[in-house]
Amino acid sequence: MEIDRADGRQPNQLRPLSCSHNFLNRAHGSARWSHGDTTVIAAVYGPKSGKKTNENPKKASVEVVWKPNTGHIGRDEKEYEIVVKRTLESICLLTVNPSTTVSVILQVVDDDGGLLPCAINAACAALVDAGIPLKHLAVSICCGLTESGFVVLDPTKSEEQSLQAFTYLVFPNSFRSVLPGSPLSVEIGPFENGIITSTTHGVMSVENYLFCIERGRSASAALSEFLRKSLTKWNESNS
Amino acid sequence: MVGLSAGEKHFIKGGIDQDLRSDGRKRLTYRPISIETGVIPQANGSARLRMGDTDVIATVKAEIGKPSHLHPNRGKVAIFVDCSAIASPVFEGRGGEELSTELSVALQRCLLGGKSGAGAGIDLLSLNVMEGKICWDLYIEGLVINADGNLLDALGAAIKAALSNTGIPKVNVAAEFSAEEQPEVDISDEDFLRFDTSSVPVIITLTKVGKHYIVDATSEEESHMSSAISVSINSRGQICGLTKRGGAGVDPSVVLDMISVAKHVSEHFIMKLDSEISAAEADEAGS
Amino acid sequence: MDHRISLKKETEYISPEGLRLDGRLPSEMRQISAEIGVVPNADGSAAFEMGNTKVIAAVYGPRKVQNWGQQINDQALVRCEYRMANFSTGDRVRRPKGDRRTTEISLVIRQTMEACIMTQQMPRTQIDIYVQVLQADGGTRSACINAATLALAAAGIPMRDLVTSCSAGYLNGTPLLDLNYVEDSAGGPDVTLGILPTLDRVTLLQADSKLTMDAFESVMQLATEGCMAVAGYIRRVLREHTKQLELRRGV
Amino acid sequence: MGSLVHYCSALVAAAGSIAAAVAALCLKKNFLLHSSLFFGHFGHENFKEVKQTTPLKSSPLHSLCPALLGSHTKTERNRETEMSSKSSSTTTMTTTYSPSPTVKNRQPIIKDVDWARPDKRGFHQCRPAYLNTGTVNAASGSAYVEFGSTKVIVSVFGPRESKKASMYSDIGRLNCNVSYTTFATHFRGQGTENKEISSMLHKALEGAIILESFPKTTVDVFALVLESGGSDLPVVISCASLALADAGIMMYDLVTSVSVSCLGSNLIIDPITEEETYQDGSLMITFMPSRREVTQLTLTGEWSTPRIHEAMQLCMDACCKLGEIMRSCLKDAAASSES
Amino acid sequence: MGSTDGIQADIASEIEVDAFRRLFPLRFYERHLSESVRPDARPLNKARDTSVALGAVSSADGSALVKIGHTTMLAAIKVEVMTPSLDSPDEGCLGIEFNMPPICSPSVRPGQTAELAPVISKQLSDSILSSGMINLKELSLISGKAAWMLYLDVYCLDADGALFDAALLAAVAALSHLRIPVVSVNDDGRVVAMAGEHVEGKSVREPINREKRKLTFSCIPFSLTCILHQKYILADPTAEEELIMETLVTVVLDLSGRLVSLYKLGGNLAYNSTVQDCVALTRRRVKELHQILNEAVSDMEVD
Repeated sequence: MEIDRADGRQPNQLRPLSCSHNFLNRAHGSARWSHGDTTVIAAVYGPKSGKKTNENPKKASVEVVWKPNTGHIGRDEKEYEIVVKRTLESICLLTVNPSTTVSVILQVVDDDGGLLPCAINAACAALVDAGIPLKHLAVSICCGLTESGFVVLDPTKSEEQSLQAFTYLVFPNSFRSVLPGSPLSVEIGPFENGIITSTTHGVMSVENYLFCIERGRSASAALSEFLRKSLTKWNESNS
Repeated sequence: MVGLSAGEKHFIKGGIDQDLRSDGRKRLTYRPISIETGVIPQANGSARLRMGDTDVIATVKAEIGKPSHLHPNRGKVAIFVDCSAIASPVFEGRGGEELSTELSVALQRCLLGGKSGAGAGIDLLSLNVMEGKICWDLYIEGLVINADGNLLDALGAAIKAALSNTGIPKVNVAAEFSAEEQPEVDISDEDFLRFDTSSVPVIITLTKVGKHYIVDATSEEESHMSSAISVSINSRGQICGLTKRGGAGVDPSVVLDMISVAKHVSEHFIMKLDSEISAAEADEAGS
Repeated sequence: MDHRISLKKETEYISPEGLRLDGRLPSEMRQISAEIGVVPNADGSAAFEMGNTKVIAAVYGPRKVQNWGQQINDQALVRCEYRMANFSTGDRVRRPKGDRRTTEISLVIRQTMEACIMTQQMPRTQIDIYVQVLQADGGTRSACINAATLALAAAGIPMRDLVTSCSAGYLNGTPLLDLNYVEDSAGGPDVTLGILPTLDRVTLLQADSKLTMDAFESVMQLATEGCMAVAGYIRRVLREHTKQLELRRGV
Repeated sequence: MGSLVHYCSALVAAAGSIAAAVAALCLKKNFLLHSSLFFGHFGHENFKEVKQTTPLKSSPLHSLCPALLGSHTKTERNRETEMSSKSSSTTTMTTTYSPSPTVKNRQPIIKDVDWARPDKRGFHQCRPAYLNTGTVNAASGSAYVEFGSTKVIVSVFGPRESKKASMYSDIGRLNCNVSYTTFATHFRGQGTENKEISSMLHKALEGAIILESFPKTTVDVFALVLESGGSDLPVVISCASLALADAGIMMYDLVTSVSVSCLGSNLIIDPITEEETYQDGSLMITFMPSRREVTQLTLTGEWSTPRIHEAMQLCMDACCKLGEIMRSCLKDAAASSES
Repeated sequence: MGSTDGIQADIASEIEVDAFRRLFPLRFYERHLSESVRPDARPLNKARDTSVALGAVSSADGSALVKIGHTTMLAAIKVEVMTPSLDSPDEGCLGIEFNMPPICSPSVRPGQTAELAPVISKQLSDSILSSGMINLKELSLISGKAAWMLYLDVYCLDADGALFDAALLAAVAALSHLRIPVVSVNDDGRVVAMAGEHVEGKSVREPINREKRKLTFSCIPFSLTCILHQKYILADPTAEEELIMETLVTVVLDLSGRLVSLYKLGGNLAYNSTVQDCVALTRRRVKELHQILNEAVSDMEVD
């Protein structure tokens, strides 16, 4: 039943997480997040007056700029930008300060698999750091499916190549907000069980996908635990 | 480009109706033309032409190239025009591009003839060095220094002057080479081939103001033209290209009439231009 | 083009007789000539030649600020666009607008001119300086700045002083004044200097590749002399120009 | 007059299909219709043959200036890659070529009097035309026009707010943009805007549109050439004016456009790409039929005045007929929308 | 008389409805949803009628025109020859692009690429390549020397929602219409098309591939996009619906019912049950689409 991983992790064991806040003094909020060797720096500016193009009188808009560690921004990066943008838009309280823009710059430092989840986590932490009003936090994770049908969490790049399929999932973290109109009002299953964002690569059976979600969800608890801890720690250090 | 009050407009219009334009010209007379050849030493041929306040530079650069397999025995010619920002602030940055492309296209249409190369003002066959292998690529660049109307005619004339100023180096092709790869060439620095420009057409732009046509319109006059037609005519009186400018529609018969007028004007213009060019060549040789 | 390359190979830029490739002395400047009012459309314009380097500068303004957002309330907005003609260099290249080099030089010229224009006297206006290079044979920056100065003066824009510029380099252990293309592309040190001659201030100093301090001193000295010489010439040209204007006025 | 016959049949096709294809399927219908109706003239199989025996070297993008081609397309490609890294990494790296037969085996086109056109048309006979309006639902007006294998879609948006800080103008603005699909031409293109054709389109239309009727606003005319089979620009122009009419933009008159090529001693109307490649001269006219006014006129190659006269007559006749067809197409569209 | 009054009354009421729709779009929709019907008279889980026309572009080697409601996609393939990469000497290549030209929607301006375009083209190539629909080995001509490069370009001619579904269908249809031309190698090692008659001067070797052949597909992916709004699931949304209710889920399944991609970007939360419902809907849709495609292909075979 056991499958051995290159770095000797358990199938459902994450790589060591680390997160540091507010180390860019120019940015309104910033965070550096890493899963193992994958590291992303996120900087948040705003809310600032929206540009003509993306200004919206009813809502604030989020713009995401993706900076790859090497080379030019390509089609994949463009896609990442949109994915992150949509994800953040769904956790931000956009109605609080309408017709403004929150811009999030994501600088990839090192990519060793699970880049997108790392970026989303970093962005989320940075938003908190910048004090952008949020409905709730989000934590993101990569679940891989091996040829033999096992689920491995947070695979490295080398693992990703060998996998049959893998999926990036974003879950709401597990503390509740009681805001009118927030998804809470939908009375299907408990709040944490929802997924905010899902992208998949490679073919798998539907059952396996649901299985991935299952594992991802359980892991997300741990992730959000870590996130909350690091946030509170940082708060204390500030006050 | 030029903001004119209703009064000024009316004045100019009235003048044209009475065949006495604001600068004292008749409808079909040109402003004084002055040509200066060889202004850009780096180019194979160059000329600076002033027509009133309109001031343009044309240069010709020749490079060894490979003929297109559609026309293996012909050289290639490309014409680019650049409207420098010094001519007018509106040309700043990308501002000039629209006009530049318009002029480039019009010039290509007027000088390069049909796709098969028939009726080309510039004899492409003379640019052939070795059939299917080597030919000369001519890069003709126009630069607008100061714009005071009638740019197309000025550029056309400047290019004609630049071409007659152009010397294309003699090329000796290495005797032996295989079927596939390009043969060796050496370009001699001393002896040049002069370029025959007798067949290069001139461009006559007739601007329609009211029910009259005027040649060599200044930018004031252009600013309220209803439409204009640029005809390129070679020394044999053949039409080598035509472009209509300005959106307003005109009656077909008017078009034909304008063409015939242009034809009539061209005869004088060609003579004048040739003499100017030869004069310029002379004092370039002199200096 | 190719003969230049062949020269580039050998490093001999000073003949034993102490003459440079184009027969100049190390401290000799190329033939300079200037003409005012070459662009009738412009409020002020000038052509400036240093040897084979030939540029035209045109000044439009002070005029209404075109882009409302850029308006400055306590001083004039100075803008500059530098453009090279496709035929200006030996090899024919269609260079895209606003490539790095172009923007850099535009910036240099703008800052240099802005420093000497009395911008606060013309608040909420805009002054456009357009520089067009017809031929590039080294020292384009200097030529552009000199041309721009003349054009500004011709446009009657109040200035603290005339900016004049000249470049100098250091090859084969001798400081050289006013490098041409071949010497410039030799990769040796190259100092471009811009000064306000009467106020005796330096407004522009650009140097690339390293240079010992004392060598720099001498090069700097040479460049300064060059600038002074240019300044003298520019003044003469301007005086000549104003005389012409007087005559036309029939004063 | 052969062309008339053709046009009528085309008209029938148009009317029939519009009636049938009120709802969703109009585009599909017209393709099926087209291939079934004009199979004899211009079925896809026939075209394939044409395609294989001759290298259609010229799309208007490239034809105008062979020397320009090299540098130009290169810059285009660069811009593409910057904008949105075109074509996945593998494709950008590898250089590909299309396996067209070698140039040797093309028979030179005959120019004497008894020479038949590749598509068996008479010299003064236009290609079968198919017109249809309201093709693009998202646009405020649109048209799809098909001349033989030249297929063009034009959408018109607006009048809408003039974008960015364009200064106040008491008359409306017209903004034209023509682009090709990558597969429009025989050799795979870059699918970028064609500046020249765009500006030509603008100049052809501005004279016909009553710009005073929409001050301070902009009308955008966007054209996409799905397939380029020769005389693209005239087709684009006619299609654009049809789209403008569909959008209810005020015009003095419909703008129709036809071009003739001159091969040797022959004047041939509405040339296909192959013919354009070998033409000695060409004349394109854009014409307002009921006002009998020329809005645009371009001419290349060497012409004598009487010949110009002849060519213009030829074009204008064709333009008038085309005008009638466009009108009836609009009428039918209106009728079908009412019922 | 009375009749005309009636008509006027109708018009009046219509205007009212229109105004309401513009002013309170969300409420307008929710009113409909509560009646479990959509403004265009569709039941919630019903896709718009769909049509596929093959061979729309004669200048391409394979092409298809797809309409889902108003959404129109034109996909065309051009085959070119390339030298395969060293690590995969006997594999061809497939480059997929999705374009939104300015004609397709008022929001797209010339010069700048639409926000969605890169995302969709990425999704497209992911879905088609990862589903293993086409076997790249099939595209090999001479191992290590030459292989086919397929340029698949999808153009959106009319954007009215569910762009990805239409694009995928168009891409798949174009691929199934594609005929690989007959080619041979000439003396200079270049691959040339067999123009039927012999090329004089050059001795043509026998063709590498016998006759114009189709590609064989192991499995074909189809997709369905759904809107999640409160407890409702709306299949195949229009542009208006996408604008008003932004939670979208795109499910891509292949014929054997395996999940090729499940794509959800932000929006409200999706729960297992909802996901499963979407998958179920997609299963139904896949059958429909497959049938439509087959019909189109068989039509093609006929003529």
